[in-house]
Formats: sequence, structure tokens, C-alpha cells
Amino acid sequence: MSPMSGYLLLSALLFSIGLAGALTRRNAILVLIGIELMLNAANLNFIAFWRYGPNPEALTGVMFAIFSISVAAAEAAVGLSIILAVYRHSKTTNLDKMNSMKG
Amino acid sequence: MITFPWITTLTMVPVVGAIVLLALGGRNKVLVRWIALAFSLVALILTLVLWHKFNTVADGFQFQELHTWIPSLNAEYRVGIDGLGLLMLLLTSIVVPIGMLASWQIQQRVPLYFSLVLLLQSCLFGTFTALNFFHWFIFWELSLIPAFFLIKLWGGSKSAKAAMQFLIYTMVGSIAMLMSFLAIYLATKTFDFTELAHLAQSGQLMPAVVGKLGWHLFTPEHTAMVIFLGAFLGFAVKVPLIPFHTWLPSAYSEAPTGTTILLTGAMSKMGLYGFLRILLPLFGVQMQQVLTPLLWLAVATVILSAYAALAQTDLKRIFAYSSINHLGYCMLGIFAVVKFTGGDTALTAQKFAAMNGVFLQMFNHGLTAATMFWFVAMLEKRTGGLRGLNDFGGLRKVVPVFTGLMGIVLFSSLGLPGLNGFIGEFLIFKGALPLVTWATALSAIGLLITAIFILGILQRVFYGPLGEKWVHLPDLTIGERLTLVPAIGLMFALGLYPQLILGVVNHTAIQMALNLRNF
Amino acid sequence: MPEIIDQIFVLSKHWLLGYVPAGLQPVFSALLSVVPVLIAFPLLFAITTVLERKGLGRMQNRYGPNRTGPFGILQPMADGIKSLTKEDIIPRTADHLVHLLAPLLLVTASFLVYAVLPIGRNMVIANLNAGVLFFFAVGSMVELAVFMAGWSSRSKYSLLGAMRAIAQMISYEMPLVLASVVVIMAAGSLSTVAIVNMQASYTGIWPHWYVFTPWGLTGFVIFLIAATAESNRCPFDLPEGESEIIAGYYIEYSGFKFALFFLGEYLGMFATSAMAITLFLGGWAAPFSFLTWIPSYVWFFTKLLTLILVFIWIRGTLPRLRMDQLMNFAWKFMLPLSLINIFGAGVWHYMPAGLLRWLVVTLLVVVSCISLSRGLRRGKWFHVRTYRFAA
Amino acid sequence: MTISFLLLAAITIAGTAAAMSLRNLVHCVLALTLGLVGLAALYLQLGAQFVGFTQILVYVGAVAILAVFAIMMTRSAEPTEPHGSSSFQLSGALIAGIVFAVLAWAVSSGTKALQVQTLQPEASVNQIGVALMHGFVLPLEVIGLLLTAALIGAGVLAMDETRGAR
Amino acid sequence: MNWIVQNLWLVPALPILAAGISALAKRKSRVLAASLAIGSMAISFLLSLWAFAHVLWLRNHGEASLQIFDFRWFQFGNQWLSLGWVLNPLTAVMLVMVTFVGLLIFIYSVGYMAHDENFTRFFCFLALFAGAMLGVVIANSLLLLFMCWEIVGLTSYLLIGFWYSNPKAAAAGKKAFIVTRIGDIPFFLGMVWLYGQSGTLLFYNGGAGCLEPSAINYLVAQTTTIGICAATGIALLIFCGAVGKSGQFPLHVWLPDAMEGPTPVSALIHAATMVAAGVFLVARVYPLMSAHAGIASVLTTSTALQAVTWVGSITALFGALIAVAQYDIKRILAYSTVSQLGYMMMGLGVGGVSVGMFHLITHAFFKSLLFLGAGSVIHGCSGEQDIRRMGGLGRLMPVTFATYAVGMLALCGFPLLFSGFWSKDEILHAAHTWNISQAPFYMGAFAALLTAFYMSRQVFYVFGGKSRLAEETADLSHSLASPDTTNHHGSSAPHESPAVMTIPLMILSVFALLLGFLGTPAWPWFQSFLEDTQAPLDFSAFSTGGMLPVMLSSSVIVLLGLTIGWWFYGRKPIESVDAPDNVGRLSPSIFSALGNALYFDAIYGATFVKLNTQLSKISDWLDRWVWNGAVQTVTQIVFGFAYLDNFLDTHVVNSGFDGGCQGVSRSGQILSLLQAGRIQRYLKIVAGALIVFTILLLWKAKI
Repeated sequence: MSPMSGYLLLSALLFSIGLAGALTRRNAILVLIGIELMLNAANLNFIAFWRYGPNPEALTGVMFAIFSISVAAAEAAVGLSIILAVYRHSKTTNLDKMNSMKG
Repeated sequence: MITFPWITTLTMVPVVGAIVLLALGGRNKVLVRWIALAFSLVALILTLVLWHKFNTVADGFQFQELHTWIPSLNAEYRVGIDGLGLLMLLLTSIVVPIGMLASWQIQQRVPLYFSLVLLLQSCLFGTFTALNFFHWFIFWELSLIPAFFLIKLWGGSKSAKAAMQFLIYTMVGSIAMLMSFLAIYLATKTFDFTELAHLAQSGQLMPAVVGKLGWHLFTPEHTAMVIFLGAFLGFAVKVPLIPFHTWLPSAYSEAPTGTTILLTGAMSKMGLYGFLRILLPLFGVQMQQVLTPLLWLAVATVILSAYAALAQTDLKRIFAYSSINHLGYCMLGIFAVVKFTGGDTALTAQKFAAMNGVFLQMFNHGLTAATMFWFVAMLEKRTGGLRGLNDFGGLRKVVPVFTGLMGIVLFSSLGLPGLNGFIGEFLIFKGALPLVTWATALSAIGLLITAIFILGILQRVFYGPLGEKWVHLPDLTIGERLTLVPAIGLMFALGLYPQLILGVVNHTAIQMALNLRNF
Repeated sequence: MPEIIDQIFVLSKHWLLGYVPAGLQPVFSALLSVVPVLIAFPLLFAITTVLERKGLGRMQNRYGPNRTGPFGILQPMADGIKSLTKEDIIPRTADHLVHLLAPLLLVTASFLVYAVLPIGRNMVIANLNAGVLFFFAVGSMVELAVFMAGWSSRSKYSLLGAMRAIAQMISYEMPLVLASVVVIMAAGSLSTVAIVNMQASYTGIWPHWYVFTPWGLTGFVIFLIAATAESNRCPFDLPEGESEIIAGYYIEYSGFKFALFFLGEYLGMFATSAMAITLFLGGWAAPFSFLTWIPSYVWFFTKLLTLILVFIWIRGTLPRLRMDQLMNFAWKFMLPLSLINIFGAGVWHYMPAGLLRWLVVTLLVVVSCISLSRGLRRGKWFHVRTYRFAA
Repeated sequence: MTISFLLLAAITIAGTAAAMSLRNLVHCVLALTLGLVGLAALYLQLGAQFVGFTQILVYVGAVAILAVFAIMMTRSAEPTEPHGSSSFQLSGALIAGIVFAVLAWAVSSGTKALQVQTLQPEASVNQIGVALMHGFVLPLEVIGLLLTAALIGAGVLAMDETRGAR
Repeated sequence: MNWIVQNLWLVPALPILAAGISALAKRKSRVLAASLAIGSMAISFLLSLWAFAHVLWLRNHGEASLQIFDFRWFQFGNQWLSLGWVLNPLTAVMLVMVTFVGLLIFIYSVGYMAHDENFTRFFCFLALFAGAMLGVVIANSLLLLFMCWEIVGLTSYLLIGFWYSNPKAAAAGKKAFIVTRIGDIPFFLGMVWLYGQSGTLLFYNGGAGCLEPSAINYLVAQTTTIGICAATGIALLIFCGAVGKSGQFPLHVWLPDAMEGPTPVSALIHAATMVAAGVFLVARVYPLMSAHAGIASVLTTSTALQAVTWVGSITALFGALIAVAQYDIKRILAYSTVSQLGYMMMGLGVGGVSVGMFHLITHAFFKSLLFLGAGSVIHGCSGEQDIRRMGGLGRLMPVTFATYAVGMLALCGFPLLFSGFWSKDEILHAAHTWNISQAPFYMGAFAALLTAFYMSRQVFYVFGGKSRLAEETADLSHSLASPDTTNHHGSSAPHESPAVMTIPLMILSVFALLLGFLGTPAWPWFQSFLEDTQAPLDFSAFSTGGMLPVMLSSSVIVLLGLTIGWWFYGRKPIESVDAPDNVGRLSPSIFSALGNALYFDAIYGATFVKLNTQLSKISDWLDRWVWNGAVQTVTQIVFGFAYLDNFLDTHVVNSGFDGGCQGVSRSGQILSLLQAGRIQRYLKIVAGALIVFTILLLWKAKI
């Protein structure tokens, strides 16, 4: 098993954990965290591919990781504030109870 | 050689002022007004510096600045002034402070108002100094925007309609003009006024255009004529010539009076400027071909507008028509200059006279009309917006100084000798009569009608028994008198010593008249 | 000779390393670098506490500690012994694990930061490529520790204090980072060593410290203010304002854990001060070219102590801010000003050297400073403020 | 397959797994932080220093705190979450498991063909800066815009809808 | 060059300066204004005397009596426009007359206007008027003349409308300005034409002026499209200006109305000076007027001069006729002025400059005397102007009566002693010898008869009989009461005027008596002065050229007129205000027609004014409906298209689209079952998709 496949497997595992969390938990915050985790798994993939890929001097993987961290930060901010707004409205963070689009 | 960019600086000063005003916000209205006035005075001072530095006997344009801008379109930033441009700059810088003083009492959106005024001033400066059609046209169109908002936002009850009418009218004219110039550009690949004038003078312009755009159903003359008419429409609307004038009375009467001052004092000169700067050098031949109809238009403008003024009861509408009437004389002079004379030296001398007269009349009309509207503004301020002829009577008893000073201005507009209006009209008639005798003779009726309606104003507003309502009307304050003194003093100065202006513009007038192609 | 004195610690470390087997050399090298730091700064902490108490006492017209030892200089020893011997009380409802981890994380994070601070010439634990970034990244872990402490105690005071502290720290981290960006721009590097080296040269006798430029001065002042807020010191000591919420987030701690919190706070303050020195005041560089014979670490600690004294002085002088004032100040004044300062640094960079760029940048900074402060004053300083909660 | 990698991987997996399974939300976030720090350490191990520190700065310094704030403000810190129906849980876990299986299969079958670079590549801050300012300047700008928009958007969303009502 | 020639400009400049200063002065500074005006006028008078003396000196030393001074004003094209002034006998005489009469009237005004609140303004306007008038006199450029001419018109307007709160006065001022401007427009065109043709507007410029032979010859040689030569055309156009200003038929209508102004104004402007400006203009451009194709045959009169003659004679007769039937003391004098101006014009036409000018000068004195006398009467009667309400004033106001009688006799042309006799006689004589037609002579003679008649009527009405002023209370019609009423002190008893008013009267009456001897046929000093010849004392001149018969016949005519007047009005005193006119009884219809000035105002009102109003309405209508209507129509069409397009969009395109959309939404409702709002369910679907796709990809890679 090459070092790279170790990282890739780890990434896959992280992704699955995140997915599992997102699928099984009822709390919106936790779902969001799960999604963040999935993003991080992707980042790990980028870094790993950069590290062991054929063109490390191009820095594409690193760049992608940086950008995706930024996007993740933005996503977290917006997502959490949405949750706040929803909570203020419906007094719950339980996703099951947030299935109405009516205001 | 790098010289100080006088003209660009001059153009930018009002823009900077506008930005400062907008940044300042509306908390302190008094401060805003003073700052706006200060900026316009800075522009005035700059213009006077230019006036001083101007070489009155040099050919061509001075203070030129040339920068490439859009190379692929051959559009350059080229500015410069000759006598005409300088005169218009001076007029603009004089009229704008007057306009500001006349709108001193505006209370709503003060910073916006004054910054729009300053923007308008900047556009006018740009228009009067541009030597390349491309950015000339940009300024020309840009000036509509502040004017539109000034009319619409601060105007009277029907201002929205008037502003829209104004905008659409002038836009239609501008579009026609733009088409014509695009046609010319397609043929010559240049937007530069002097190059185009040079081409036109050597007789290559229209053949080139026709060669490029000729349509088999049109004779070359017709094609050239169509192109000319497009450009003509643009300017005729702006001047305005009857029957393209109907936007003007409503716009003038609905606009706030300070804005009307700008419209009549400076913006109406844009059309005449276009005639002189663009149509004369470029389309002299076409104008000669349709000279007779053009002359009839000019005569109709003079007479009909004077008669229409006679029928009005709103002071601003009267002055609006009076404006059309005065500019009609300018149009008469311009058309007379176009007449083909075959190089007769005596008649060429008449052309010089007419050209000088046109210049002088442009300036005088700007000054007088602006001051006249200023008085209307002061009257409105005192009477709470009333300005109908029938609303007043016998005001002279309570406001003698107001009456006296406004009388001076009214008589200046009437063309009384000793005041500025006379010499311009005299020179125009002097030059035009030998060239286009009957049109000129007919136009003289306009002088008479002007006298009738101006005396009518005096009679109905200031003479007769005093109305009960106006017993406590306040006379001019010291401040108002002091601000009026320069304007009225200038009227006297120009009436008694017109060489002040003629000395500067004469050379340009000679060149313009000589550059007309005669064949 | 001065070179040898200057490098004496480095030389002795290498000398010691010579006696260590090659395989263990990296480990020992690390140990030899870390241990002095782990010793020196707690010592400094002890000195600072007594200094602060005595200094504050002088400022408040009283003596301060003067019983333990001559002039009370043994007071920190007494305090240490006392806190070590006190009973470690943990609230019943507390989240035990988190309660335990919080002070550890705090101190660890505070110590980690020292890894990138150059204490003297060639004296840095890790010359990281992204040193400044490391500093801020690790520094941000402190907030988590504060939260853990506040939350795990299950006390209203501590939770409130923690929330205040976090909000304040997040708010002031922004200007802190942005203020240091100007230096990074000027130096072209994130490495603290490189930054100090850039400043360790002279024109005539004058050093090339970044504080001696308009943007540098502005950045320094912003950095200092933000650092005060970051370390929860007066006038930004709301999270632990005694009169409001007693000791803030560590109210439920006692004994050694409490001492750890204290230690962590001071260490954080030293670290940010050291960072300020590194970024703006030339690090270990001497202030004049003719003073370079004095060893670099002496200079570093001199500057550090000076800054600490400044902090003490500020604490003795200024009253505490209100929460809304604090937030307004951060977001409406510090943040825009530091952004403008970055712009100013850019202008500085692209303008030719000369008096003009001094004028322009100074003007830019001064004008924006004045206008921003006017903007602050126009706000709701004296208005009744209505608080909103997520209900 | 060094020990450090295994150690860090273990920490990461433990942290994330705890984050996804603990009942107390605050604990979840703390565990997540642990996992993310482990991940950052992995990045460092891979030679991506800048990304690693950025990871700490963003996730530990910002996202975790944000999440904590959200938890505090939504009063969901208490472990009151009634676990949903077990079928729901089960199906989710199952799907995640299948995903992992598929991905692992893909990794194990896909990486064999890859030419593996063993040289430690360089990713100094300088290089990253140069790359950001030249090759990736447009994405950088877009990200800047995105962050600004997100900042404003988050602020607006988090504001009370009826201002001053309370 | 002599100092006075170079500085002749001071003569008009001083009063203008005085006007300027008093215009800036406060309303209360009455003494300042009056003393400034009178002082400047006095200095101007002295300067005029100097100029007059200088001309005499030049004549006596045999030098050219025409002195000019030109200066450049402004440049256009390659040429400069020059202005200048000229000193010749004509100028000198006019200067002395204007300044002297003006000075007297200024002094008189101090008394007359003493109670007016706008005293200061009055003197400002008067001084401005005097300056402008003097400018007209000295101008050596038609342009300068025209400019001053216009300012004269302006001041006339201002002074007529001086009591502006009276609508009649305001209307009269406006009317005066506009009617004279109607004449000025052709004048302006003629001037421009002259400039275009001759290239200069200077009258005399060392051979290059437009009144000098070379230019005149050139102008005569030019013919226009309508067949007359350019000189004639220009001359006729310029004459139009004179017609307007001098109140000649048919533009005389403004002059009687102008009597709404204060009486000194009527005296100064509308009797002595301004109205004479038209006559002066014709005299000034006489070379142009008299130029015609056959310049060699001096005997024939030019077309222009014929026109002048006919217009003048018609006006003379016409004015006299109307004057017969007037009741307002000032209106009678006004129509008399119209008539006399006609005389002057006739004199210019038939006899040349000297003949017309002589009558101008003498008329200036006695008519201003009459006006001032009338003013004194009005002043004494507390503003009453209707002669029917006067009477018996001869006893109450002896000085006024005496001087008025002198003026009246001078106006009538009472033989030998009075100046009017000599000047009028000369005109009649010249008309008698005119080679074109005898009609002007007979018209003039009849007008002289009428003049004597209406003047005697007026005098008998005013001064004869007993006072009817007391009856005023019974008659409440204030139709003729002037606004002076309010301005004078309240005593209703007629009284003599103060000395400041009567002394000018006496001085003027002396001149009215004596001035005629300067131009008797026996010693035609005046004529020779103007024509630059020597005048010997030669009593034989009476007998030559039919002089004596004409003199005799005119004397008879005058005496006849006076007798008729006595027969009708003086024989027995007029009893009451309401008594019908003695002449009017003979033929009431004609009399009332004359009383209404032959309905000229009504005719003009019904024709020109109405036409003007209609034209203005038409052009306004054109503006509002035709031009604007065209634009509006185009706009409406555009809007129509817009509505059409909107209709198509809404009901054709959109409705089809809507139908499609409804279908889509119905299918969407079915599909929306998939979208139940359970995010995690979506996530599951996505994960499922991920699984499927990964497997597919791997599968494909395997194969």
C-alpha cells in the first residue's frame, strides 16, 4: 500500500464519517458540521494528490485546498446564520421539524 | 512641450466641486451653497486667466491638449479653444454663479442640486472645448442628464412631463446627429473636427462619404443632404429653431428658475456653438443648397416666437419665447454668412460683421436672459412662486430698486443702445442685410414685437395701481443688489465698449467666415 | 568578543549537542531550545506580577505588596506556593473532562506560540516559513480554551465571561492580523526571522524599524490596542471585570488550575508584545547602530519589559469600556483604519521615495483616523441601548 | 505508512467519529476541533505548511467558535436530542458505509496505475503568494468577493428580522 | 483743433453723468438731484454757447464751419467702427436751443414737481433725456445718433409714464415707445442699408463720410429691385424714423396721449426738443434726402423730399383740425404741436434745412412757453385740465395770462412782432414757390387759419369770462382730471404760480417775441448761418419773389382766424361747464369726430392692434397645437405601437406561455412529492447517486 493510498483511504473514511453524521443526526448544526467534514476530506485528497502527484510545482492542489477552505468558512458562516434565523423563527434546530416552507 | 492642462483643469474643477458637495451631505445647507458658489467662482477665475492668456491674433486653437484615447476608433482626447470657445467658456462661468445665486433658496436635496449644477457646468465646458466629435458628443449628451434631473426633481407641477419632453426631443436630435457623424466616420475614419473641416474645405468630405455610403436610388447630392439634415436636426432642436422648439417653453417654465438660467444662459448656446463649430465648416455646401428654407425657418423663429411671447401670461414663458427670438437672430446671422458670395470682398466684410454679431449676440443673450430669469427668481421668492402677468400691478411703488434694475435688464433684452443687446443685433443686421435682404428686413419685425411684449411686462407688472396683496413686498436686499451689480455692470460695459469681447473673438470670426468654402 | 556574548546561548547549545548521540540529536536540539523558553517566560511572569502589583499600587497611591521578602519581591513565590497547596475544587455539575482540559489547552497554546519568536540573533526555536501565520493560528486556539473553561463550569458568570471574551477576541483578532499585514507586505515574508533581519540594518545611526513609517506607526498602535484587547487587559477587561462578573470564565477554578489560567494570560500578553516587537520594533535589533555591541537578547527583553510596563501603565490609567463601545471601537474604527493602513502601505510601496510619500501616507492615515473617530462619536455612545437576545 | 501518519490518522478519525456520534453538541464541536487539528497536522506532514496553519486558523479559530456560538444561541447544548427512528439512523449509516466501500474500492483499484512522486515538493509561502498573484489571481478575486458576500449575507441573516421590536 | 471741438462730448455727457449719479442717489436727496441736473445743464448751456461762439468765430475768419472729431469704437472683421461728433451751425443752434430751453424747464420743474415723491427720479430722467437729446444733436455718426435717439425714446417713455400708478399714463408711455419704435425699425434698416452700401456711418469724415458727395453719388447710382435708387430708399426709411419721433401722420397717435406725463415733460420733450428730433434728423441727413438721380438739376425735388412735404402738410392740416375740437388744455397744445411739426416737415421739404429749422427753433420757444403756461394754469387750478371748467383766470393769474398770450400770438403767427410769424411765413412762402404742387401751400394756409382760431378759442375759454371752477362740484365727471390733483396742495382757489415758475415763462416769452427777427426776409441771419453764407441787411427782400403778398395774405389769415375765434368764444362769455361748444353746435357730428381725433385710435385699434393680437394668438395657437400637436401625434403613434406590442405580449405570447407553464407546474406538483423538505433525504439521494456514478465510472474503467 503506497503512502498515497493511505491518505486517500483516510480521506474516504473521513468523507463517510461526515456523510454518516449528516445523514443520521437530526440537529442542523451537526449536519452542517458533517458537511464541513466532507469538505475537509476533499481537501485532504487535494493535498495528497498534490504531494504525490506528477506536477507538484504547479501548486494546484494547495491552491484548491486554500480556496476550498475559504469557501468552507463562508459556507459555515452563512449556514450557521441561516440556522440562527430559522431557529429564531421556529424555535428548533431539529431538521425534521423544519420541513415547512411557509413563513 | 508640456504645458499646464488649463482646459482639463477647468473642466474638472466643477466635477471636484460636485463630488465634494455630495460627500459633504445635506446637513449644512448654507455651507453647501457657499462651497458650490466658491467652486463656480474658481472656474470663473480660471476662465478669466485663460481670457488673459489668450492670444487674440493667433490662428487655430490654443491651449490644446492631445491624448490618444481609443486608438481603434480614432477617438482622441483633444481639447482647445479659439475665440468662440473662450467666449462660451466665459459665458458659462458667468451664468453658472448667477444660476446658483438664483437658486439660493432651494431647500430640498441641496447638495444634489448644486452638484448637478456643477456637473452641468463641467459638461458645458467639455462641450465648448472638445475638438474631437467623439468626446464632444459624450459631453453633449452627458449634459442632458443633470439638466433632466434639475428640471424634473426641482421643477414645477408639470416638471416631469416637461423634463421628459426636453430629454426626448434633444435625444432624437442627437441620435440623428450621431447617425450622420457615424456615416462621416465610416467614410473618413476620423472624428477630429479640424481634420474634417479641412476635408470639407478641400471638397473631399462629401464625395468620400457618398462614395462609401451612396445608394443607387439617391443622387450624391441627396445623400449628402440627408447626412447634413441629420446633423442639422440635432442642433436645430437644441437652439431651437421653429418648429423644433416646443420643448423649450415648457422646459423653461417648469424648471426651477436657477436651472432655467443655466438652460437659457449656457445650454442654449450649445446648439449655436454646434452650428458654428460643426455645421458651418463641414456642411457649408449643403447649407448653401437649402439656404432659402433655412432662412425662412430663421425668420419664422424670430417672428413667430416674438408673437408667441406676446400671447403668454407667464413671465417665464414670455422670457422663454424671447430667448427663442434672440437666438433666431443668431441663426439669421449664421445662415446669412453661409450665403454664396463668390468671393466678393465687400460682402465678405459683411460676413465678418455678421459673424462678430452672432458671437456677441450669443454672449449677450446668455448674460441678459440669465439675469432676466434671475429677476424672475427673486420675484418668485418674494411672491411665493407667483409669476403671472396678471398677478401683479404697480409693483414699482413698493419695489423701486427692483423695478429699476429689472427695467435695465429688460431694456437690454429689448436691444436698447448703450446696453449690451444692441451692438450684437446691429452687427447681425448690418452683416445680414446686404447678404439676405428680405429675410433680414422681415426679421426686423421681431424687434418691434419684442418691444411690445417687454413694455407689456413693465406695464402690467410694475405700472398701474398697486394691488392690495403686494403692499408689503420687500425690495432688493443689499446682498442681492451687490450680486446684481457685476451682471448689470457687465451689460453697461459691453454696451458702451463692445471691443471687450469683439477684440477677442474678431480673429476667430474672420477665420470662420473665410474658411467657408465658396465655389 | 561582543559576538561571542551575543551568541553565547547558541554556542553553548551546539557545544552541548556535541555530546549527544547523532540519532537523538534532533530531539535534544528541540529540548535544548524549548526548555530555556519554558523556564524564562514563567520567570518573567513571576517578575511581572510583582511589578504590576507594585506599579499599580504606586499609581493608586498605595504601597502594593511589601511584606514578603525585601520590598515584597518574594510575593510571587508565596502566591505560587499558596495556589499549589490549595484544594482543587470542581463544581458538581461541571463537565469534568473539559473542565480539566481547558487550562491545559490554554497554557499549551500560549507556549506553542513562542516557537516562532526570535528572542535574539539566531535564537528561535523554529524558523517557520509561515511563522506569523503560525503565531496567529495557534493564538486563535486560546479562544477555544476560554470557551471550554467557561462552558464546562456550568456557571452563568463563567459562561457569560467566556462569551464576552470570545466575542472580544474574535473582534480584535481582525485588526491584529490586518495590522501585521502591512509589515508582511513590506518585508515580503511571513517568517519572523526574516522580518527581524529586514529591520536589523541602519541608515547612519538610525534603524530601519517599521514603526518609523506612517503606516508602521499606525499599524503598531493598532496592534498594541488589539493586543491589549486580546489579552483581556484593562481597558478591555470586560470578560473578567471584577465588579460585574467576578473573574469571568475561570471563576469556578481554584488552586493550580487557576494559576495556570493566570500564567496563560500573561504568557499570551508576553507573546503578543514580543510579536509587536518583532514586527514593528525591530525584534532583537539595537535601536542605534552604535549600540549593537549589547547582546541581542538583552535588547529583546528590554523592549519586552518596556512594553509590559506600558501595559501596566495603561491598566493603571484607563477606565473600563462598555461592551457596545468595545465592539463599536473594533468594527467601526480599528478594522477600517487597519484596512486603510494596508492601502497606505501599498501607496508607500508604489510611490517614489521622498518627502511626498511621507506626506501622502501620513495625510491618508491621519485624515481617515480623524474621520473614523468622528464617525464613532456620531454613533450611539450615549444612547440607551436595547439588547437583543435569541429567544 | 509511518507511525506518525497512523497516529495522526487515528487522532483524526477518533475526533471526527466522536464529533459525529456524541450526544452533547458542545462535545461534538470540541471533538471536531481535535479531528481538524489532526488533519492540519496531516497537512503539515504532507509538506503543506501554509494550508495546515490556515486550517487551524480557519477551523479552530473561526468555524469551531462559530459553531459554538450557534449552539449557544440556539440553546441546543443540552443533550435533549431524541434519537430519531432507528430505521432512519440505520439507512443513513448504511448509505455512508456503502459510500465508503465504493470509495475504498476506487482508491484501491485506482491508485495502482498512478505514477507516485516521492520527492518532498516545495510549497513555501513565497511560491504560494506568487501563484496566488499570477496564475490564480482571478479565483482569488472571486473568493474575496464570495467572502465579502458571505460576510454581509451572514450578518443580514443573523440580524433580527423585526428590528428594534424587542 | 479747438478745445471745444475735442470736448464737445462733455455737453451730453454732463447731464448723463448727473442722471447716473442721481439714479444712484436716495429718493430723499431731492436737492442733490435738482442741483445736479440744473448745474450740469447750466454748464452744458455755457459749453453750447462756447461752441456757438466758436462756430461764429470760424465763420468770421472764413474757416470751414464744419468741425468733426472721430474716434474708433470697436473692430469687426478688418474694419473699425468709428463714432464721432460734429460741430457745425446746425449743431450749434440746436445745442443752444436745447440746453437753454432745457435749463429753463428744469428750473420750472423745481417748482412744478416740488410736491412729488419721486422728485429725484424725475430729475434723473430729465437729465438723462437732455443728455441723450444733446447726443442726438452732436452725433457725427448715424449709429451714434440712432443710439441716442433710442435713449431719448426710452426717457420719453419713462417720463410719460412717470405717474406710473395711473394706468392711463402707463399705457400712454408704452404707446409712445411702441409707436415711435414702429418708425425706428425702418430707420434701423435704413441705417443698416446705408452702412452696407457706403461702408461708413459717419456723416462727415473728410470726404469719406456718408453725407459727402462721393458717397451720395455712389448711393444715387445704385438702384434697387423696386426701381428707386438706393439713396431714395434709405432716405425714405430714415424718414420713417422721423415720422415716428416727430408725431407725423400716420404715427401721430402717441403724441396727444403723451400728455399724461407731467407738464414740464410735455413742454420739454413733446413740444420743444424730442419731437423736434425727427425734424432735426431730416435736416441732418438732408444731403441724403435731397439726393436723387439727376443731381445736376437742382430745381426738381427728390422723391424723398416730396414725401416729406406731403406728409408734413397733411399732418399740419390734420393736427390743426383736431385741435379745434379738444377740451383738454394740454391736448389742444399737443395737437397744435402735431400740426406745427407738420409745418416744419413741410418747410424742410419745400424750402430746405434753414426754413424748417427756423420754425423749429422759434416753435421750441413759444410752444414750451405755452406748455409751461398751461402747466402754470393747471398748477393754479389744482390739477384741472378741462378748459370748460376754467375761465376768468386772466385776472387771477396775470403773469401767466400775459406770457400765455405772447406764446399764443407767436404760435398763431401774429404779424410782425412775433417770431412765429416770420418762421411760418417763410414756410408758406417756400411752399408757395414749390415747383411740384401748390396744394401744400393751401393746406398750410388753412392750417394757419385754424391755428389762430383754436388758440383764440382756448385763450377765451381759459382766461376770459368768469371762473367756472366752482361748478366743478356739480359735475362729478373727472374724466380729464390729471393725477396732479393728488400732488398739489389742496386749496381750490386759482392762484398765481411761484416765481420759480413764472420767471422761466417771462424769459421764454421774451424769446418768443424777439427770436423771429433773426430770420426775417430782410435780414435772414439765421438762414445764412445755417447755410454758411453772409446775410446782408436788405429790406428789398420783402418785395422780391412774391414775398410781400404771401406775408400779407398770411397776416390776413391769422387775423381772420383770431376774429372767428373771438366771434364764437370771446363775444359773450361762456356760461357754464355743460354748455355745448359754440362751434360744435354748427355741426355736432363733425365736431365730435374731430373731438375724437377722427377716430384714429379706434381705427388703429381695430386694425393694427387687433391684427397684432390675432397674430400673437395665432402663433401661440400654432405653438400649442400645430408644432406641439405634431410632436404629440408622433408621440401618440409611438405610444400606440407600444400598447399594441404590449397587447400582443400579454394576450398572445404570454397566454400561450402561461398555458405551457400551467402544464409544467402540474407536472411539477407531481414531481414535488420527491421534494418533501427533508434535507437529509435529498442528501441520501445525492449519496446514492454518488455511489451509482462511482460504480459506473469504475465499471467503465475496468472495461
